[in-house]
Amino acid sequence: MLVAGVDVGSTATKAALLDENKRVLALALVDTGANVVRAAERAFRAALAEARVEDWDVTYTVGTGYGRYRVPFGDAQVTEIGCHAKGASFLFPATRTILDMGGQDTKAIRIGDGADVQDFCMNDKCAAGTGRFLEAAAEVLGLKLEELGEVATQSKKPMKITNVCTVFVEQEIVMHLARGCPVEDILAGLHWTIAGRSIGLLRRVGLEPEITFTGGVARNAGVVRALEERLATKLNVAPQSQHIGAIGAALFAWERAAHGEVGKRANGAAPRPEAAGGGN
Amino acid sequence: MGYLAGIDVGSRMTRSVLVDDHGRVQARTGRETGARLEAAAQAVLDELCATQRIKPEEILYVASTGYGRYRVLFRQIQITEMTCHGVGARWLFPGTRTVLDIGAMNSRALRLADSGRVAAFRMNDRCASGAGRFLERVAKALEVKLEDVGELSLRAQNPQPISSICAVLAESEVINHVTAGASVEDILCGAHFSIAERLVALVRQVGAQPEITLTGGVSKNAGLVRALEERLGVKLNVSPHSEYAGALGAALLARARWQRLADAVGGARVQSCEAAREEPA
Amino acid sequence: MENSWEEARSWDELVERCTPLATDVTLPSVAAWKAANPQRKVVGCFPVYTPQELMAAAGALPVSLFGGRGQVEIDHADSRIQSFVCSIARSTLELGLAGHWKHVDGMVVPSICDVARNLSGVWQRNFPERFTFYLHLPQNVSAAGVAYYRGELERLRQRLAELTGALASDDALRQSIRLFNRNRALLGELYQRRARGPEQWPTADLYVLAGAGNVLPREEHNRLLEKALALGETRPRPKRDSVRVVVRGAFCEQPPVELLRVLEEAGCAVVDDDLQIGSRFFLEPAPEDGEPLTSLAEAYLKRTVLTAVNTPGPRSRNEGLLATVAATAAHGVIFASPKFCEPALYDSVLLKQALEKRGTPFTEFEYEEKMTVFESIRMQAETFVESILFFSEK
Amino acid sequence: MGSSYQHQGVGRDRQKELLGQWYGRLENAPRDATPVAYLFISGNIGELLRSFGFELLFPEVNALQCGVKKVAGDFILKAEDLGYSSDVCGYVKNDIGLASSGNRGPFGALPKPDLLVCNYSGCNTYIKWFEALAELYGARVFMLDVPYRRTGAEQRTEDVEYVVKQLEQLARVCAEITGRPYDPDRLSRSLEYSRQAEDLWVKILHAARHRPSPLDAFFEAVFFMAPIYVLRGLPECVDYYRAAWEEIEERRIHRLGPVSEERFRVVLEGPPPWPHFRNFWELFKRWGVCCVASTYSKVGGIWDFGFRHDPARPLESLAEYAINCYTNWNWELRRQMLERYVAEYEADALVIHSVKSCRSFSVGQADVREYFTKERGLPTLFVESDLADPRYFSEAQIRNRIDAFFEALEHRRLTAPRAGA
Repeated sequence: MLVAGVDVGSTATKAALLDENKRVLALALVDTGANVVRAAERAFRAALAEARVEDWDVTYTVGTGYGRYRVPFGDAQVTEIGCHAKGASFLFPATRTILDMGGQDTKAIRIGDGADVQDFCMNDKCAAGTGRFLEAAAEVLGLKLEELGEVATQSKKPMKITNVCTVFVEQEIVMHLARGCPVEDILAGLHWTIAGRSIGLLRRVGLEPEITFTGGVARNAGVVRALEERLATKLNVAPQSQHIGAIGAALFAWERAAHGEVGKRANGAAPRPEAAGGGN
Repeated sequence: MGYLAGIDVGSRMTRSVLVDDHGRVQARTGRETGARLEAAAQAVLDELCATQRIKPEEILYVASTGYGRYRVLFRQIQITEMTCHGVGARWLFPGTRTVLDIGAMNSRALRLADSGRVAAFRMNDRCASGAGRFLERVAKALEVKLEDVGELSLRAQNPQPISSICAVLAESEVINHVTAGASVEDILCGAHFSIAERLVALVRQVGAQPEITLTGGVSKNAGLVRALEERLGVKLNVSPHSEYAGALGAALLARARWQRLADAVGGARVQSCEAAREEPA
Repeated sequence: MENSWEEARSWDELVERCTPLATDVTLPSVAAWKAANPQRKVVGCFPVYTPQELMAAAGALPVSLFGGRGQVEIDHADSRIQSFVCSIARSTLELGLAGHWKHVDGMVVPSICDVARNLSGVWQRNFPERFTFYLHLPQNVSAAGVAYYRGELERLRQRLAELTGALASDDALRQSIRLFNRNRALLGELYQRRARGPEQWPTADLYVLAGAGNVLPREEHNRLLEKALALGETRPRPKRDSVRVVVRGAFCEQPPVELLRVLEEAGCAVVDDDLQIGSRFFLEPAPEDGEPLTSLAEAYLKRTVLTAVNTPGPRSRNEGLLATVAATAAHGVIFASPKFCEPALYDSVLLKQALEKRGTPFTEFEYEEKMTVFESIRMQAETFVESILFFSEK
Repeated sequence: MGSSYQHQGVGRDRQKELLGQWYGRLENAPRDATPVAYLFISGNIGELLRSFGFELLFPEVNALQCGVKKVAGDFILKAEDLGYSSDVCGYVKNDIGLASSGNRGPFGALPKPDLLVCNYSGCNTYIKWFEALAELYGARVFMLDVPYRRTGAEQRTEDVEYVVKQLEQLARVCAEITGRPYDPDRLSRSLEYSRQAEDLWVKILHAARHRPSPLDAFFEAVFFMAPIYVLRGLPECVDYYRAAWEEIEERRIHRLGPVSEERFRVVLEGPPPWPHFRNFWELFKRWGVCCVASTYSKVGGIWDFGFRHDPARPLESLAEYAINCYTNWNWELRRQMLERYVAEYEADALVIHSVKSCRSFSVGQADVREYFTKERGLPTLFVESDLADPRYFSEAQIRNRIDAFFEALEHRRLTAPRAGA
């Protein structure tokens, strides 16, 4: 039995494929781009290809992510919050608090032992201090997103960046550059500012350890360091941090499948050579 | 004959205008600002001199403007964009009472008194500022060229509304529209109207009176002009030189200052005023 | 440490030595005072109109708390104060929650605005063991209002007695009123001299010298101001071309001192302002004899400097501003409102209309105590100066 | 709900009728030479003004109507053109925009004020609001200063006396303007009507204690509450609540409720997002959520803890009422109120709707949230938008939060027994 989770994020769409023992068989990531339906399908297909399986082998698929209302993908939908809780506590069972920083949403989630969501908070109606904020910075500085963290670690004295507005921070950066301020110091300042924004959210749900950091931004060493410094504690960061939502979705799918539910792809929607033997 | 120069060091482009001592425009040049503002300023000045085959010392007086105005090391005085755009717009369209300067990052509205004095002004200092950047992002999201967005938007059948105040979140609205199968033209049209919406608010807040003149880099975008004219219900002045309005205004003000200096009257006053403006720490 | 200003030889040195007093939000000088007077209490006063005469008379040290002045890393308060609320509310709570104000024994919060009013309850919840007093400033200018405010002051006097262990006597209160009147007179003198010669008395410097009074005992601050008045005349200043402006809106949350420097660099000579109004909010000295609480109540309701947060009664804010502009021969008015400060933002609309009618130039911008980039404000200030300097419409 | 019920829909229809008639009286006030007083809903002293023959106009109610009728956005922009910041109260901007574009709204034309009574319980913004209107109309302002209600169970007599003194001043001003003397008997008669209406209103609110609750104490109550705030003291107001009570009784008997299946009972803190009222309600209905108590329905005054207007103590009881509206209570008193609601109405969760416009509501809500989640272990949902400004409502985000919240509640219900075993 195989199960899948697809997480349609604002910038990237992720898919995860698990087997009956909850082992991760494949992970896939594609740019969401303009067409959410296509992105979800492509990510799903990419995961199938990597695991060398067909979609009818997948018993159940759960969709999540901001795109889920516009394109209900898969057999059921669960909110990102539920999926991140699920995924994070699967990878780090001691997780009590989750910080998820994605393209334009930052979430803080508190969970119980059952990965049950006890409390959560999100940034308000603006992209302030989200992944998009870093993208904008990267653009202005002419760097690649994944380079930011590395560069920032070379900073001697971080610049104070007050702007959290993604549009204005560009002006602030341009101004600091014009003043001949080193790029690494500007970046270090940015990371510090972003960390501050998310700490506000984390405090709202209560900073119960362990804290697991998920989402695209979790791959940015600079932000991780800034957060650990300001929180004076280590954070769990998984190599597949960006896929945790998708993995969580797949785990929900696994539960449904375990309860004997069968998704539309599996029960004969597609041609199935050994349909007779199909014992799900 | 004497020359006077205006140098406008903007976030994207650095432009210069050379006028003679009768205030006639003799030359103009422009280039990407890049990272080194001083160099860009020097370069446009040299280009000016080259076009007229004159030496820099033959330029009697230089006024700098734009966000890099303090980085123009050879300036005699620096003057803000707003003052310069006001004067520049007046020169391009003498009937100008209101100026809307749409830059890549900032937009500003000015109301001019009869003398050309800036009587009221407002900068877009809120969410969804940066009309230029916003269009760049939208163009990127729609995978079309920035130069084309204006024209494309004119072909819209049923414009798609964009409600978000945050330029960044507006981007994801754009993406949603694409998902919903809306045409690129309709989305672009919506994007232009959403910018126009905010620019109009800016213009209204200074108590706009006709004629209204557009200046700045984005003023050439036909789609935006159309959207603005529809929202404001008046025709707008747009000149092929409008992105030079800042440098032009600076050059004209340079001339005025130089003449004041020339007349003993007020000379001392002018001197002290310039002394008063040190490079900020 | 707390007397280091005494050794200042020059104006600049005095300003330099006062800067930490005026700007260090962790209040080291107050900690030093507390160490020297372990048995006495420190009472924090939220802006704007707190009757500090009462605390002084009760033997406590009144300290004007003007938020974080951009120096505190907001770590706890973001989770308590929504993003659309002013910075001073946020940073004030932060300083408390982060434990920077352990040496502040109590807090008095006057009813200046909706945020402050609710903040009093929030403060009480987060610091239940500490003295917190919500002070209702009457908005009804009448005998009833005076009587009620006198009652409020009496209640404050009683509560303070619980804190300090001694009830402030009428004589102590009269003494205290005299002391504060002196302080207001000295500040008034400093302001008048600046109005006469703004380049001789830079606003950024006045801001620091007046600011030292937020944390110093009044006796000491009075001596400091006397010294400032003496030193200020002597310092030579370059004559420079500038426009005379009145600054309004900055009475509660305070701008970074850099902002004032930017204004002056841009060519604005500030001739009047409502910065740190806390220390000088009576137009005339409060009557020094007679029943002290009544005299304070009368003074507050009838003779205060009007800001956006107190009711003018029969007086008019518009007339008041126009009169100030005339009296100081100002070329224009700058409305500097703290971001999200509703009272200031409402008020400026009506004041601007009044100035428009008079043909007095004005400009406006918003600031935040935590701002570090002043480019856009510099540009607005320069444009404003240019609009007056370059185009004489006569 | 089918024709088999005789009282259903009465509360809504009759409310529309009454408000329509009231706006009609306002439109004709100039023709009928009826003096008009503007005042605010919170802790209003309408009975006193009506006893002098004033017709009452509540700028907040106009703002609310514009919000619901989706015209607020344009009025707000108009006010921002006049120089009002995008960060100040949307109600104020709506009203200024309305007043400076002919004072004609979806409810018809509005008369100019003969008197502005700034009864500003719990809101300094009211003062700035009426200062602006005074400038606009050149009308006289009476500042009714209502002290904030502080911690301490007992009502402070000096506060009441202070307000009573001011009411006497106000009575003199009214007599001056209308030429009518102050008539205590007339006032007492109308306060008797107030008392009767209040008894019925409280019965309606308390009906939400039943399972399933026969009414939504937020989404429906905000309509049912209108008459008690704007027409209190008039006989038709009493008739209205009698009719509304019958509707609720009928629902209780037939176990009818606002949602087909009541799955979650919540207490709601904060005002509604008027421009998106329906969508907002739908987002909760989808999860079978019923609001069993709310603070916004007490924004004008609080009766469910026993207060009633008292014909025998006219000015005193008006003063006590003025002091005790929700936003004039400090943090601790608000917390106690919510605590009681959660217990008495057996709520599963607390929902806080934080609006940018109203700092009187908003400041302190985060501490409320913190208290209930951390100290009482009560699940609390926090959503932000605005009560008047349509620009601050992002449906996708709010929907996401609401779904995630009730998804989690449901998940916990499923796992709860297992945890117990």
